[in-house]
Amino acid sequence: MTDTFEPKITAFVCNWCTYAGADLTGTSRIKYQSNVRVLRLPCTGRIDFMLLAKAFARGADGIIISGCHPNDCHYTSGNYHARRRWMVYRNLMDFMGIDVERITFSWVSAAEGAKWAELVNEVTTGIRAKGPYTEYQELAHTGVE
Amino acid sequence: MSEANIYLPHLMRIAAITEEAPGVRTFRLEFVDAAAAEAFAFRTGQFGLYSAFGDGESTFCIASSPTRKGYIECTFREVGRVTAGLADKEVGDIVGFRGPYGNVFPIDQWQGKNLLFITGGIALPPLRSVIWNCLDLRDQFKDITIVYGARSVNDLVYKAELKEWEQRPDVNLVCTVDPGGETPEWTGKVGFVPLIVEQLAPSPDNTIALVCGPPILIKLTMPLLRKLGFGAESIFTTLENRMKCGVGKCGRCNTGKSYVCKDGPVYTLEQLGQLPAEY
Amino acid sequence: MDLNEKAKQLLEAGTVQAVLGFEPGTHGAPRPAFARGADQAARLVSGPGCDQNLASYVTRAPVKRLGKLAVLATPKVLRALLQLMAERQIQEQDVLPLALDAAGQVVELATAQAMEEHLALEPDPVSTQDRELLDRLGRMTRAERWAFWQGELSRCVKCYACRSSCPMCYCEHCTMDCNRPQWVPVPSHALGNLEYHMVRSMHLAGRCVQCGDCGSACPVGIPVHLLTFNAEQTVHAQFGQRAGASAKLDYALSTFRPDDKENFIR
Amino acid sequence: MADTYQLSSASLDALFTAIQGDGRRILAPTDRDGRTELNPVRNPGEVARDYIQTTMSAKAAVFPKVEQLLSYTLAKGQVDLVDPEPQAVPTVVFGIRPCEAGGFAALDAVFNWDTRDKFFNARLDQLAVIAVGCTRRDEACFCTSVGGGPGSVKGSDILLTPWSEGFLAEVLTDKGRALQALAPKGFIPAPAVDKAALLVDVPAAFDQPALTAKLPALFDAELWGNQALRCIGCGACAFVCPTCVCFDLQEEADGQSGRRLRSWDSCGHSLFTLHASGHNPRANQGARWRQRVYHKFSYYPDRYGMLGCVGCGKCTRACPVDMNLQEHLLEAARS
Repeated sequence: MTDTFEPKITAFVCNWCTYAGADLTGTSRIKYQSNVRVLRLPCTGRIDFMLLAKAFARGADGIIISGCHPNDCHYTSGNYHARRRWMVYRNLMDFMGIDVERITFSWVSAAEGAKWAELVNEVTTGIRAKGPYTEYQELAHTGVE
Repeated sequence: MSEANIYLPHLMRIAAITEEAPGVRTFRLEFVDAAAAEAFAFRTGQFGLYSAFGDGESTFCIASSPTRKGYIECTFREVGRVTAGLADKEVGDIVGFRGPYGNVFPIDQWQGKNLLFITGGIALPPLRSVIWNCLDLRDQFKDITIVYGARSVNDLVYKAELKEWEQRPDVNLVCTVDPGGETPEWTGKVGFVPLIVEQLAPSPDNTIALVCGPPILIKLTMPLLRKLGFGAESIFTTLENRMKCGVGKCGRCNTGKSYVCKDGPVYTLEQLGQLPAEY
Repeated sequence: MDLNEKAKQLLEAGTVQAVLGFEPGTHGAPRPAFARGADQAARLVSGPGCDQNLASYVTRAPVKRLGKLAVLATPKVLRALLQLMAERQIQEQDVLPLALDAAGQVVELATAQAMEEHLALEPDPVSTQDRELLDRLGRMTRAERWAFWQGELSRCVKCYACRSSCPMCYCEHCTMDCNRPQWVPVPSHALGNLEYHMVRSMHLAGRCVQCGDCGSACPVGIPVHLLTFNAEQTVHAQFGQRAGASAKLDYALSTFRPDDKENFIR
Repeated sequence: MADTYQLSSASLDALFTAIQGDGRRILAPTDRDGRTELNPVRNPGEVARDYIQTTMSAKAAVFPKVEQLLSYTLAKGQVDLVDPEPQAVPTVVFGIRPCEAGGFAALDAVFNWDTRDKFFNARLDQLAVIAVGCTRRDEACFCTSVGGGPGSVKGSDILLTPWSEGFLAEVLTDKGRALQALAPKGFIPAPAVDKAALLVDVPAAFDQPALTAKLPALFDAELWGNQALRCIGCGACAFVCPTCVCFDLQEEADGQSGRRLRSWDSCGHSLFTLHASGHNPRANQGARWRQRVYHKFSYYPDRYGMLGCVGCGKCTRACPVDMNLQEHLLEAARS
C-alpha cells in the first residue's frame, strides 16, 4: 500500500453524547487523526442503515457510528432501537460479503473525550492498513455499458 | 463517428425567471451555442424535455410563440424531483433542452376563423404560445376569445399579459376564479371555467375551440362545447402524458396506436375519440 | 369435505365471494387461481406443486374488491396471514383460511388462534437445496461471499418479481418508487442491485415468514430468499421472536429489551 | 433461395476459432448452475446441448439492461456535456432459436422509427446471428401462430438445422456470407433435404390476423381484468422478452458530476404511466396487462406493420404466476 493512501472515515455520531464527547476531545487539546468526517445526527436511533451504504458508495473507506451508552439516550430508547438495527444490519452485510470490519460501532459519552480520540486513531490506522474500499466504490460503474 | 445522440440536450442559459404563482415559474431560455440558436425553429403546440442537470428531465410545452425569436420560454409548477431541481436555478444558470417535439396546432388552417381558448390553472402555457402566435398575426383571424380560470387570483399565471389582453380591443378575455378564490379588488368573474363557458354560450360558427386543463375541466367542457354545436374536428386539445424520451421510443406515452410525443400532443376531439381512454 | 366441495358450498352460500387456491396451468403445473363462482370450484387443486404463498394477493385492491375471500392455507400462507394481522393489514373476518388435514379434508380456521394452533403442528423445513447453499456460504471467506453475491446480483434486472410475490411487500409506495430523495438507484447496475436487495432484506427483518417465494419468483434464479432469511434468522436468534408465529406479534425492530446482547459495540 | 450447405461439427469448431480470430466474441446458451443463459464461449463444446431456449433473451446484446447515454460535469454557471461513443463489442450470437432471431426486427422498428437511436444501431451493426432450428418445444411456444416457425430464417444471418452428425447451414445475409468467408472450407454444398422433417412440429394455436382485428372491440372486455387478477405486476415478462423495447431514463449525479442512464422498463409496473399530478391513466393491473397484449398484437401491426411478439414463450416460462400469453390470447380469440 503506498503510504500516500489517506483513508476517508465517515463518522455518524449522536448530537447529545458522542458529538459532545468529540467536542470535549478538542477542548482537552487531545490530538486525533483528521481523516474523520463527523456527521451529527440527533440520535443513533436516527441513523438509517442506508446512510452507511451511501457513505461507502460515495467514497468512504471506513465508518464510525457512535452514540450514547445504553440507558443514557437523550430520547430514552433511540440507542436501544439502533442497537437492534445494527445487530441485524451487521449480520446481513457480513452475509452479503460487505467488509463489516470497516464499520466500527461504539458508545462514546459526552465525558469520554479520550475514548473518542482513541477510537478515531485506532479506526484510521486500521483502515489505512486495509487500504481503500475500491470494490464497493466501483459498484456504481459495474454493469453499465 | 456514429450517428447523432438523440438524447443529448442543448445547453440553455436562463435569461429571465418570472414568478407566476405560488410554486409556478416561467424560464426564458437562450441557447448557449449560437449555431444551435440559429438553427432552432419550432411551431406552436410543440414541447420539449427540459433538463435540471443532476435531477433529470421533465416535459413541458414551449410556452413562447415561434414569432418571438432568440429565446424560448417554459412554465412549470414545482411538483417533483426535476421541477424542484429547476426551481433552484437562478438567472444565468445552465439547463438542458431537447426538442422541439410533437405535432402542432394547425393555425395556418384557421385563417379567417374565430378562436376560442378555454383553459385553467397552469394549462394556460401551451395555449399562451398559440395566443401570442395568433396575436402577432392578428389580421389573419377574426374574433379571439380567451376564457381562463384558476383556483384563486394569486394562482392566475401570466398576470401582466392577462392585463394586456384585457386592454386589447381585439381580444375578448374572460377571466374567472373558482368560488372563494376572489379578492376584494377582483373585477373578473367568479365560477368554474365550464360554468363560465356555459354562461358565455360561444357560437360554434366558423370557430375553432382550444381546450386545455386538468381532467375535470376537460370532462365538463368537451360535452358542453358539443352541446353548443362545436364539431369534434374543430375542438383541439393538448395531452399531458407521462413522457421520458420524447422521440417515440420509450413507450410511456403510448395510448392506443398513438405515441402522444410523436402523433400528439395536439389532438382534435375527433382524434381523441379514436384513442382508448388511457390518457 | 374436500376442497372442491367446501369451495362450492362457501360460494353457493355466499359466505365468501371468491376462493383463492390453485388450478392446473402450463404443463399442468399448479398456479394461483380465483374461483369466483360455484361452477369454478371444481378447477381447484391441492397437493404437491401448490407451494406459492397465496397471501401475497390478500392485501391487493382488486382482490379486496372481490369481497370476502377464502384461501387455501398451507403453513406459509397461514404464517403470512398471521403476520399481516400482527401488522394490522387484515383482520380475522377478512379472510377464511381453509387448511387441509392429512386426508385432504378441509379444516376451517376462522380465528387467529385456530390458525396459530394449526400452525404449531407443521413447521416448514428449510429445503435441502437451501441447506446445501447455506452450508457452502457458511464455509466461505468474506471475499468469497462478496464474489458469490456480486455474481448472483449481477444477473438481477430489477423486474421486482421478488417484491411483487412477497406477502409482506404490500406498501402502496415502496422506497424504490420514491425519487425525492432517490435513495436507491433505479438502474440495475451493481450498486443499484446491491442497495435494493439490502433495503428489501432490512425492511423484511422481523417480518419475513420465510416462505421462499421471492427466491422462486426470480426469473434468473438468484437465491434472494436467503438474504431475507438471514435478516429473519438474526431476529429469531437475537430477539427470540419469529414472524408469522402469532397475530399479536410486535415488530422486532421497533421494540427492544434493555439487555439485548451483542458482541461488536465498543 | 439462400445458399444451403452442410456443416460438420468439426467445421463448426473451425468456424468458432475463425470468428474469434476475427476479433469477435461468441455468446451462446450455456448450462451453468442449472440455468440456460447466454454466456461467452470459446468452442462449440461449451454450448448447452439439450435446451429449448435461454431464460433471458439475446436482446441484451443490442439493448443492454443499463447503458450510459450521456454524462456531464457541473461548475457554477457551466455544464460540460459529454456525448459518449457506444462501446459496441463485435459479437456473434450463436444457438438462439429462430423465434428470438426474429425479435431484432421488432426492436429495430421502434429504435429507428422516425429518429435513429445511435446506441442500438452501433450494437446491431456489430452483431451477427447464427440461430439453430428447434428440435424441441414446450407448451409456451407459439411461433407458428405469429408468422414464425421452428425453421424460420427471419432475423438470422446463418440458420443451422441439426442434421445427421452436423448441421444444414443456410447462409442468408451479407453478414452470414462474411462469417462463411472466415472458414469457407467447412461449408460444403448440401443435397436437397426436407428441412421441416428435421424440426419439431409446432401446430398453429390461433389465427393471429383475426385476433388482431378483434382486439379493438375487446378493449373494454372484463376478460383482461379477470386474467390479470393473478398478475403480480412485476417486470419479468418484459425483461425476458426479445421484443420488449420500453425503457426508462434515469439521472444519477454525485455533487459536481452526473450521468443519464437508460435501463429496461415495463408497462406492467404501475409507475410507468403515473403523472406528476398523481393521475394514472392505467391505474390497475388489468389495464396494464391489456397494454402488454394490445401493444404487441394491435398497436405494433397498426404502426410498424409487424407484430411485437415472436411467440417464443419466454414470458410464460419466466412468469412467477404462469400468465401464459398463448393461453390468454386463445381465450380472447374465442371470447
